[in-house]
Amino acid sequence: MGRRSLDTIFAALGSFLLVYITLPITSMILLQAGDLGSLESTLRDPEVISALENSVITATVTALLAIVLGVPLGYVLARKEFRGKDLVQGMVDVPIVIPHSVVGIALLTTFSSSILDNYLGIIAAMLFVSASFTVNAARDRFASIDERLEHVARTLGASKWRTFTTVTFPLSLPAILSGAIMTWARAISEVGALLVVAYYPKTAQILVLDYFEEFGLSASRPVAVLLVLMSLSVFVALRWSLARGSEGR
Amino acid sequence: MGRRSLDTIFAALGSFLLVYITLPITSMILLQAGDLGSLESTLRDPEVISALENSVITATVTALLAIVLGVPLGYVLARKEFRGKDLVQGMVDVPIVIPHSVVGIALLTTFSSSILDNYLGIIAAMLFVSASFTVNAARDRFASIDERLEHVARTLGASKWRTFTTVTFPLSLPAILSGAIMTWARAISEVGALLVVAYYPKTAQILVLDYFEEFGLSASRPVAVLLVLMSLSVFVALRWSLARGSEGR
Amino acid sequence: MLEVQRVGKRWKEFELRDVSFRIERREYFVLVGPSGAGKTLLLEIIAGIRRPDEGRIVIGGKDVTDLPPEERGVSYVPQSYALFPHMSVLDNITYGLRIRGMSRSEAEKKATGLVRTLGIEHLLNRKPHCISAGEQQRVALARALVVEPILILLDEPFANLDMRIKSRLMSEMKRWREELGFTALHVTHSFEEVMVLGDKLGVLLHGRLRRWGKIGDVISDPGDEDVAKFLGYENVLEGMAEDGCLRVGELNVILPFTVSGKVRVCFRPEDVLLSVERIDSSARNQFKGRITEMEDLGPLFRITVDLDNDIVVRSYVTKASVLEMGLREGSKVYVSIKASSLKVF
Amino acid sequence: MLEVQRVGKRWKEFELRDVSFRIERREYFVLVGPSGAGKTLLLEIIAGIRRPDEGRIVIGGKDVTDLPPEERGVSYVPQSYALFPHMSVLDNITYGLRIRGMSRSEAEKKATGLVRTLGIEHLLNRKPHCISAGEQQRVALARALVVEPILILLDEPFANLDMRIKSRLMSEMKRWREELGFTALHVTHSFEEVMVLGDKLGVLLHGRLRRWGKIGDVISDPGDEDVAKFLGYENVLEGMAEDGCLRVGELNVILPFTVSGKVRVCFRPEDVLLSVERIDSSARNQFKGRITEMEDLGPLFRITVDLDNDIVVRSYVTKASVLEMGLREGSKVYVSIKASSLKVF
Repeated sequence: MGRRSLDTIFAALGSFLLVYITLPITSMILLQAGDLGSLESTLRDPEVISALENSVITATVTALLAIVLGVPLGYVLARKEFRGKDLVQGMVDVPIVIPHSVVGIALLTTFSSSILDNYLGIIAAMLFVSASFTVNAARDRFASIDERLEHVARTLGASKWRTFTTVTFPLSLPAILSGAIMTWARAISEVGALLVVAYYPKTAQILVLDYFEEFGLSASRPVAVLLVLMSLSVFVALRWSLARGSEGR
Repeated sequence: MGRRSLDTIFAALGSFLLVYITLPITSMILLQAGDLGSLESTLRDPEVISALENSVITATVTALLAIVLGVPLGYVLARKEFRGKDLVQGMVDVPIVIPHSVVGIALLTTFSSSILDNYLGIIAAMLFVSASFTVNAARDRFASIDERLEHVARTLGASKWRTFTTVTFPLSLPAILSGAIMTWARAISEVGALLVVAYYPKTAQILVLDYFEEFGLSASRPVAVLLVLMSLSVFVALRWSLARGSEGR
Repeated sequence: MLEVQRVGKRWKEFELRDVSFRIERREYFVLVGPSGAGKTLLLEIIAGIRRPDEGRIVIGGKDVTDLPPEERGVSYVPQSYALFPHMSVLDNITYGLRIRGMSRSEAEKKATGLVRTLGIEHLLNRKPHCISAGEQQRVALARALVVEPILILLDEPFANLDMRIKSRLMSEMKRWREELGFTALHVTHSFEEVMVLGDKLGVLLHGRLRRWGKIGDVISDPGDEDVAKFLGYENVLEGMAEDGCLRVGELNVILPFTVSGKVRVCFRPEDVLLSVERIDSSARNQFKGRITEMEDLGPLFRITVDLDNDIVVRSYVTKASVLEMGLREGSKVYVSIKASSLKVF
Repeated sequence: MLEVQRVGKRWKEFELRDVSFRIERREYFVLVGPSGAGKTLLLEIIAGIRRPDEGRIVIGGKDVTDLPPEERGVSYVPQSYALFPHMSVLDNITYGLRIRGMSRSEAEKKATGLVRTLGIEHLLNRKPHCISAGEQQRVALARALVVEPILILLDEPFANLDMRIKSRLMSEMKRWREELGFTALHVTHSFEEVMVLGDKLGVLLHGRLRRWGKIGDVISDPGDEDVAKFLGYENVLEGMAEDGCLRVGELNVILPFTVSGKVRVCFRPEDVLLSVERIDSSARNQFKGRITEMEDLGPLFRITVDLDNDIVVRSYVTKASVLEMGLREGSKVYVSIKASSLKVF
């Protein structure tokens, strides 16, 4: 009869994809673990350190900008009804589908040399491709908050502002931070748009490419491993805090 | 009192982000619309045509692979309880946070020359960064299907397989296709990993970069506009069919 | 037909313990219990959707505990009906036949009679979300019955319907049941459904089947207080109605409405008036009897009166009345029941 | 205190039309209606959360129709209470005081008395999801009352509680209300809450306030059939209870339980027995009266009997009984009510 065959085949197909996703990352890390010397010397390379710094600083600024600009947009999308709301929601998601090199061309076409090869350019490219994570996270959370909490606060004497700052925002903060961390991770993963807009100041994700092209695979690997460990630890911390947060409810 | 100030400020901040996202794309397209001649000659450039073909073919193969491998995984994640399920779900989302150049390094480290500069390499890189869209879309849809539909089918004589093929899969197909289209769009947007794994055969997103570096901004713009129009039309079609689908319920 | 043998199961917040009962061929068994009692879980175990932790399920003499749902010959109609939303009503109904390899035209032919009986011919080309809840219920019933199951499981089939449709569909269900002669296990929390439809009654409280048997037997002897409390209606008479009168043995009970055929009549103990002498009042039903039991409930007495022919009626009477009338076990009394307080099923 | 003047509003599937009523200071107004009647929408309009399409809201003599919620002085307790999940119970209660600029310690001092009255001292440091539904209700009430609102709006405050807690909390609410003397508008679909708590009653059906006024007035004269049907209990007596007896004017009604103080007693028309002669039965309450109205309801008559002192009792009697006893308007009859069928509030 083979009535468990569906489960078995699905588990097999699903496992294939899982292995495909995890194998490259782990094998790269494990390979590097066998060569701690080069990892250590990479960590002493001032070019690498400065590139990592550039990556972290620009991604962090991007995440903060995404909060300042994205949370209000998420609130409007969650709470207000207006004509063209679907269109606006569509526009928020557009950056996900634009080829990264095209993002760079479009930004450069629009803002020209003011963003060419400077920090502003890095942040501009990162914000474009990553802001939607924060907007969508904030929107989903705002939409899930019982509006009656806000109504009660209003009847108890709080203005719209006080209601937002004392009730809505504190309740949404964990979700907004999760979204911002996704924005951070997406920002630090960007390469294609940076190649066009801001090859310099050099970020770590560009440096990986640089080393690969100049010195080959094994030279680029230590930087790649450092970068992936950083991204993964942020990601794991995010998952963990999310899981804890949902337990607390 | 300014009791509408919250709404006003939020609308202003939100609009800023919207403008920031839409302005570069539209201004690039509009600028190109003023120069239809170069767009036309670009469309006759055999290198461009072959690059566009390469992009579309590899992204399509990637989307199909994502369906074959991702749908079973989505089903298992939606329907089964097992130890380490959270971990598996986390692994599915890992590619979103890995810097794209690192993805290329990791893939090349693992599969070495077998994926270097060939179609397989392009698809390998694309699948890695984009499969999670299909997996998550399938999982969410499967999870939202009332299990009692499956129970009824079983009691009416359908095996697990027949239940999946006659009830679960047809009901999920629109959502799975949406996920696959997101996978397609994400695949065609990838640049960083391709630069490492498969600069050749040249895809359109790489060609944009190529033209930019060799001939400058204005030379790369026509290809960028073609690519963005292609991505956007797919994205708009997706949104539209999604909206229609949810009306039908 | 169906034998449930000492079934136990923990699942989520539900727990079944040591559940055993039998349903005979063509019987309509109604299982009542409050929400959370584990009724749906029990149906799912019988259907084969979940495995019991212990106990056996025997259907048509065959132990099916280890068989998957598709090999049990049991149809299942979940609450809210679970019609396949991507199929037309007709494709829903013929699904079970087509899955067995029957051709579409053959399957449609086979469904014709049932579709006509259930009065859903005009819906066949519609999608399930375009028909009303009452119509959905009939379609789900057709889909379940067309495969000629050994047993049909009905989970709260009337819960999604509003009051007016509900009572109409209940009497139609009674008619279909007589016409089609299926064997059913119907779970509900509504006592009304028991009275209208049931042959047998089971009472499931906190995961245990506290009492089961013929409806009259269970109601007149609930076994323990929880069951009695849950059942509420303590007086049930069953007989043949004609011309606004119900014949129960040698008694003639006057009814508030004109009904005919086999009916059941319920009334609450507080609607029963006791008197020492025959009284002349608006209570149309007055019978002689003898007090066989007096139970002290605090401010009230629960008094059991035996009429002729083993018919037993219970009444709540205040302490002061008991003293004043000098009632005690063995006293001869008149029992008056206002026709307007009778509930007829 | 509160005047609602010809308020109309369409919102989603709800619609209010031409709703007008008044609540006086320290009154407890209960608005009943089936679900979907627009009760919550009306509360939201009074609270200032939604603007009416037409009509005015006047609170304490001031037209507040154009004021935002924070400037109305009306507290709102939504269904399920909407406690702030990220604040402790104490912070929930003092929220309204702190938002007005009161220091934390001052606010906590101010809340002390109310917290004690409501019996929630032991919960102050807990989070709302760690306390029971009944406790949540009290915390929500404290949060709403501590700001000394002109009016408190209660949306189905007992809907989330199970039966046993519900009746206890209802009588506590009655006590708090007497102790704290607040003015309340309470919406519900449960008639029991009206009887226990209300001074005035409004009946909202399909978005229209069909009838409002003192409870006894509304029930004894529902105005139209829909309201009467919705109210169900057609007989209400109100008086002072002592030693198991209720004095209503010059009548003495014997009660099934020992209660004392001002109470209301309800009973259904089908529990009222009419007779031409005084009868000797277990019905303890027997009064003389005169039939003033006979209404033909098909198989039954609805008969209105005037006892002494304007007390009116309604009874359902079958046609056959009416003929047999020769009842007509003006007939003198005895009315018997079994004490055990009385519902005391």
